[in-house]
Amino acid sequence: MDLDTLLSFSWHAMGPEFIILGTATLLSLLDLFLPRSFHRKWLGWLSVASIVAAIVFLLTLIGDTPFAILYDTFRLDSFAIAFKLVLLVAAGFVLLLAISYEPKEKLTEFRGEFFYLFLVALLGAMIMSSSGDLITLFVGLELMTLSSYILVGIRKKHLPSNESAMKYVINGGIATAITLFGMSYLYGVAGTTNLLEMAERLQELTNTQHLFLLALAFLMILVGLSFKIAAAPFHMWTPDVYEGAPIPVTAFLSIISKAAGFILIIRMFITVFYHIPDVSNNSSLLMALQSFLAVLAAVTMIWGNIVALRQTKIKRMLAYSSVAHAGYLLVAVTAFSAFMVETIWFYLTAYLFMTIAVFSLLQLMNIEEVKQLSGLSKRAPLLAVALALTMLGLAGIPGTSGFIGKLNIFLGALSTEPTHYLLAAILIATTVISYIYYFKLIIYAFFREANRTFQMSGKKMNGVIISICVLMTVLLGVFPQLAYDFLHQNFLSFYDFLQ
Amino acid sequence: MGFPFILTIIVFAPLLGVLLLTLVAKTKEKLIKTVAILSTLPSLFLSIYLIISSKMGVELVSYSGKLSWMQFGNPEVFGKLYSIDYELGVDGFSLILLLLTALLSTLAAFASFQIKAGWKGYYMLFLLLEVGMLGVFAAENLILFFIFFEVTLVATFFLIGKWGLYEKERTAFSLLIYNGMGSAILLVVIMVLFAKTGTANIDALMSILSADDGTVFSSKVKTGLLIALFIAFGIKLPIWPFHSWMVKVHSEAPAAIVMLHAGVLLKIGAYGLIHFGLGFFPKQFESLTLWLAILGVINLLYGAFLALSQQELRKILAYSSISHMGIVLIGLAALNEAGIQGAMFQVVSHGLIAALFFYLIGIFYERYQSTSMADLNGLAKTMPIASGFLLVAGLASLGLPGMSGFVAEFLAFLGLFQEWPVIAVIACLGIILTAVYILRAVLGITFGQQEKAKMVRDMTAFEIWPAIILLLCIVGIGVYPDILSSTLKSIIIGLGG
Amino acid sequence: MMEIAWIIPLFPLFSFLVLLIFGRKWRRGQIDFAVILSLVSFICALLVLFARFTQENVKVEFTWLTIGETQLTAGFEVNQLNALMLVIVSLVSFLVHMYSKAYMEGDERITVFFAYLGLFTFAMLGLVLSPNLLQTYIFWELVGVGSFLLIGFYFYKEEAKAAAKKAFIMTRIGDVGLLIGMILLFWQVGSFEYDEIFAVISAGDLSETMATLTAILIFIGAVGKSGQFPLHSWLPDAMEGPTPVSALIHAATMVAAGVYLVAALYPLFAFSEVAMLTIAIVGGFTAIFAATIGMTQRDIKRALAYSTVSQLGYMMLALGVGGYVAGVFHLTTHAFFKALLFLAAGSVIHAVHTQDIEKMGGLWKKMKWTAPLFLIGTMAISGVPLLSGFFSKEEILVSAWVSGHYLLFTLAIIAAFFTAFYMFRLFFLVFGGEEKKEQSAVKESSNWMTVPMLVLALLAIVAGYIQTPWFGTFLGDWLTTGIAANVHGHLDGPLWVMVVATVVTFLGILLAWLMYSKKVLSRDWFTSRAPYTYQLVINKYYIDEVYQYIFVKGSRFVSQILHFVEVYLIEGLISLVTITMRRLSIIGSKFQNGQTQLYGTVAFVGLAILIVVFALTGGGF
Amino acid sequence: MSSVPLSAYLTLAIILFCIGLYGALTKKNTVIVLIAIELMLNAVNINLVAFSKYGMMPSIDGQIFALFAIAVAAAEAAVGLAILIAIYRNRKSVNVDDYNSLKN
Repeated sequence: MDLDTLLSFSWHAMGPEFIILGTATLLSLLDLFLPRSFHRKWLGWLSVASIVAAIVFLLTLIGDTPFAILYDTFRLDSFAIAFKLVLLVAAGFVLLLAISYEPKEKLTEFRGEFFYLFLVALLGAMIMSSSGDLITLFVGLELMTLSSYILVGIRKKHLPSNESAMKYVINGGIATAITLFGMSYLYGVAGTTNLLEMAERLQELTNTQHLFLLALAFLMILVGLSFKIAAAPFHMWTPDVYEGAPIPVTAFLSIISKAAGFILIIRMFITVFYHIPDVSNNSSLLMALQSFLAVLAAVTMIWGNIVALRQTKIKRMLAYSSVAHAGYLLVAVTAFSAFMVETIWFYLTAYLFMTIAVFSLLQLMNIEEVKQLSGLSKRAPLLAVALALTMLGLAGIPGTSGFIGKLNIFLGALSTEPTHYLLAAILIATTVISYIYYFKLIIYAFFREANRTFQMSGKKMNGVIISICVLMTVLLGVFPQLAYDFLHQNFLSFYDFLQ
Repeated sequence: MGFPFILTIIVFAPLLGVLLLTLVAKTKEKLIKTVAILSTLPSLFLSIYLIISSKMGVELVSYSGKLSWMQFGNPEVFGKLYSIDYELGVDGFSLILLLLTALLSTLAAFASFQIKAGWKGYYMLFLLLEVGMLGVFAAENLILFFIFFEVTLVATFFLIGKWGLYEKERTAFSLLIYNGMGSAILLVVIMVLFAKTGTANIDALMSILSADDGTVFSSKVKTGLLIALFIAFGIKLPIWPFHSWMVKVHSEAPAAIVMLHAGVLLKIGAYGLIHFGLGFFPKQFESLTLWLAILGVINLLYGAFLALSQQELRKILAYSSISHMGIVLIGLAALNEAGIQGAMFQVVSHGLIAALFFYLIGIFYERYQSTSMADLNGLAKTMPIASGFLLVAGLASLGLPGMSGFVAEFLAFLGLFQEWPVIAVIACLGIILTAVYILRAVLGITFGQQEKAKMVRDMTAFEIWPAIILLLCIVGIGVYPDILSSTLKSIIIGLGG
Repeated sequence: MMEIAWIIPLFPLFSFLVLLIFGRKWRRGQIDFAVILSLVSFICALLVLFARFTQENVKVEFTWLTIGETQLTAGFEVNQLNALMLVIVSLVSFLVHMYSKAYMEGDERITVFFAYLGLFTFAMLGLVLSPNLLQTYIFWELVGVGSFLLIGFYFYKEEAKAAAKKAFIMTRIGDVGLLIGMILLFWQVGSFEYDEIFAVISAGDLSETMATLTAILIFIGAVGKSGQFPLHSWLPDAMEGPTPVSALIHAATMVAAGVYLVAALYPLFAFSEVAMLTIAIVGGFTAIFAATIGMTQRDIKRALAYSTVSQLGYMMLALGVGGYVAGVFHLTTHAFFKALLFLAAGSVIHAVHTQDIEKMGGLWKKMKWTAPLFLIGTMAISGVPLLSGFFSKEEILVSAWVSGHYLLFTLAIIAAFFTAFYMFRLFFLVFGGEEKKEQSAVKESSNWMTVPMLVLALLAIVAGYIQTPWFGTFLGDWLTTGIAANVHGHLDGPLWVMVVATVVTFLGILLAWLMYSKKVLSRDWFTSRAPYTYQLVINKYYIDEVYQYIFVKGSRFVSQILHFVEVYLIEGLISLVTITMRRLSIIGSKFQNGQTQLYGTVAFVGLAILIVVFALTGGGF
Repeated sequence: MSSVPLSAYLTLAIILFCIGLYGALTKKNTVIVLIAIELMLNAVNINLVAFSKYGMMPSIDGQIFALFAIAVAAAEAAVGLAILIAIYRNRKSVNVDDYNSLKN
């Protein structure tokens, strides 16, 4: 490989990644050399700027025909762009949260670390959404995971933070091993790590034993990624880690990390497993194994929603809620409808705004228990309304983007053949169960009298974030076509990553 | 088919009020109330205008229209597009319900004067509730219908949870979960129809499903969907045994909200049963009429018997509502012109009567802080006018001829006797029981010696007129029912009565 | 005139509305207003009656309700029967209005009283004018409401409340029968119109069973309204209302509506022998049954009420045995003399402020007008010759005899004996005998009260002469023209029937005289001999108690059971669901014990299950 | 040269993997748990290398993959140990069972 080859790559495809990477490097250096007196918040603003730059760069890439660089290990297709957009927007909001984050256990000394580690994690997620090779996939995944271990434990003098980091490491390690194990089988059968090539080779596969191995690989990869997306029964780490992690990190885990997991799942499933024939050779391996996915989705929805009922701490409740949402998304994956990718994209977008809003609210109010919400509507009516709207969104009540997202998933599950009636029924039934805990927050905020005064660690920033997110939640709920039009106009050939 | 201009204004006019209210300071009670009441008026006047113009011979279809709203799926890639449009439209039945809703909303806004605190939030939610209710009846699209349906649910949840009486939280929760379940089932049905036929437009679905000979849905699936619809709307109506949430709501919610709840919200269940259940699956509906008739009789008698043993006026009326919804069911079970028309009449009539009752309850509650029979004994002495209205409401409720309740009951029974005479005879027991429990309640409150000689002021001139308007409607329909039946005629024939 | 007969009920309706809405503000003159309106109404009715003598029936209708393609109509009809009824109703109503002006004077709710009277009169006139069953039913119920309101006029009295409720509910039971019968008939005939129903019957398109069924169901309605056994017990209780009300509603008009209904639908009933027999038996039984109770009552109004029940039984009996004219005739005469009796009784009550006949006595001298008028009424109802009751009763007895129901005939004779006995018992106890101390200040009532009584007394004497075996059978001939059933204007019975009836009447009077005036016979002559029978009778055969036990307790019991179902079964099922959810939630939370390795193990188990299932099923391959 | 079949390598890898998993789920000492996870990752490396050499379609990719995996595993161990030190400072224990302050 000489310089010519290197230069011949159209590097601009990786532009956003380079921006993030560069900023992360720069930040680490700055953090090292800048005097202690320099407020590290400015580093946060710098990283926000880099994200904005990356978004802008990414937007300029829209419309190009999909192409790959670095020998097909890095692909830039509309799928990648669309999801990277979600990741970047989410990351921007999370960073804003982080900038205004002022926990009781001072974070000042590690704040610089936080920002560049965060950027690196983001980089990992972005690489995942663009990678065309098992190795890059894996490296991206691990880049994100390893950084998030540290992020979770960043309050290093705070025991819950340490503990949750430790738990995350152990569970995450196991998950990594399982995923990798699955990948190794996949590689073993295909003999290549490139996804497209793999798909091509496996299409002609007829050996039943190999198919068996592939199915095993499928299951193991699914399980490994289920840790990431927090699908039951592989979600158990979620509540503990969410509780122990600082709020911005929790937001990161519940949005970016989850989204990245789904991106990986979709990419691998559609490119590889969808093209592997099953034994009878008239359907694909993915379809043959659909029932496993369905079971996973069902268990996730039921477990997440039911256990959420008993939670008294908001963060733990939200952890289970995020488990439940993973279940809903898995329904979309299971159904594998004609518009699955759009559905998931929309859902993730909707979910992003709602989750950011709720974490921002938590950070603003500086509370942990549900009970502490009492009297919110008297004390801060606007916040209460924002909370209510967010909860309605998460519960999937019409008028919010959560409803449209669920509607879409639902439609997907019912419009395919065979129709997933049972799964759809579970989806809707558990949604009703989820009303109980989402509305519990509303009840406390609106109907209960205050027994204690709040200590708002209020920042204007949070207010801005909340307003934007709530506005988006409602806007996407009332005019969902805004998002869909954007999607259809810019990513018309959404499935171009197969080419 | 342009943009449904008038209907959009009717449905969303109250939303304007919500926006205006956000600008008003929350301490300005008078202003808030004025704004709220004023913003209920456009819908009322416009729906009256629609009724009049339809009587003048303007086709109702000309008011409907649509606007592209959202699309799922990508036609250029997959050739399949699920599009959900913003479609509004009315037929005779929904127009009447639209008017009923608008009327009751205005009156309930008046009745809401008794709300003691938090007017701003209250009226904002109230108007939102009105938007939801109006939207439900104007929606020409199942998904739109569902969205408005849920809006009413959320708004009621807040209104009850915040401004309800003793057990408001539990009640709000119970409302939420029951109705959540109902709407979940409804959503399943809607989405199955949508996913399999590719349209959510009500008229389009009707023609697709009526032309369907088993290619889109097998008849088993249709029956299943219909049963699901029964459950979904049965929770709302409510059909026994899904009624317990509604008893709670009747006894815990603020009176003005119960006016709307009993007057309009429960009727959505009936509207759905008639419009969707019967409209989409007429054949399957026919095969289930026996069960419907039995359920109707159970509702009728169960509600009546339980109303007989209650001590609290609100609870009596709650069970009375259950009983009266039984009439809707038996009317539908008859599945002939008389029966369906009876069900429709009952929907309107009970809406008016229940609203009148709860309007009065609000007045009693404001003065006595109680609605139990023991506390209100001998009201005729202290509040003769209010007692008079209560008596009239009671008589209307027990189906006295000359009032709307009779026409409804009569038609429903007339229909039922043709189809299921034996069941009808059993159901007739309900007529007697209704008289028994209504008289027990009304006489228990108005007659007798006032033991707690608490002198209170009678209804003021200001308070009287909503009751008079309601009474006029009740008597108007009762004396000359053709006023309604001529509007309903076409739709009943359309439903293949 | 007949074309605008619809205006007759509107006067009282107008009176009702005006008094209700403006009555509170209106200090004076509102009563006169009501009285005048009722007079106008009466005059119109009279004109209509005269017009009917010369003209044909009139029927006017408009669409009331559209059911699909069927149109139900409303309107009015004038024929012989209802022209007659119009006059009776509006006349009695007018007289009662007049009477009440004095009787109710001083009551602060007098305006409301007159408003209710207006409502009732409106409904009753509307009922009479109805051309079809549906409209009849509508006014039928409205009449019930008027009655209900007036019975409960003294709303603060617990008895009035109970009586009003009872009256409404018991008549409603009958009404349901009527409703069912009416609807069944509708599905057979396709119309509610009287003339169409009759047309179908005469065409023979109605099956005998169906006719019987519907006729009996409709008759149940009549039973309820006319206080026939077994739905009679509300009528005596209804005496809790003001006395003029008793005169108007519970003697002359509303209770006669049942009889009127049967008469109006006579062709239907006549079509079914079973139905006719049922009517006759119920009527006959009620006549004697109520008469026995009437002999024991101490309350003057209750005694009269049982007498009313008994007389209504008589009318039913007449109709049942085919005496269409006899029934209607007795209805007419009874309206006059019973209204007279009630008004006179009211006059007495007004004067002595009690209703207990044991506390009255010797009023003959005190009440110079009332006493003779009461006597006229008593003689009329007892069937003393030459008074109206004599002729109408005789007509009934003849009908019964001619029809061949000898048992019923015997019952009727015995009932006549009882009637004479208890009516004169009343008379002697109230007006005869010694003056009671506490009644020293008794005064005759004012002219507003005596004049109506006078008019009624006059009618009670002369009304009989429109249908007599001697002076012509004008009423019968007129009534029966154009009736779609086999009825006779007059039946010629054997002369001895009249003789027997007269003898029996005088025997009854004699017995009463001996017991209560002469006191030759001890008053407990009978009671001491048959104490159990006496107990049974004085307690009204325990009918109320039986009803209380079966229906009131029964429904309360069902209600309790359902309450149990509601609380334990339905709520229980709900809690079962919530508890299950909570349990599941707890179990789920148990796993979350903070031990990372447990989390890993759960995940491993999950993976293992997936793989095992995959291996076992062959992975769905 | 080699007569050791592919399946032997795969079996070895599975066994190692299972041992690692067992250790990670049962050992009380956090250091050992981390080592067990390393073991699982290394089991994968055996797989990868074996496939790369004796697979159905041998290629060099597997070995490259293995190198990446080794690097990631090392990083993971480093991060794990760093966090362990942090938690040890606060909790004074390396016993996994003691890390249970976060629970329902």
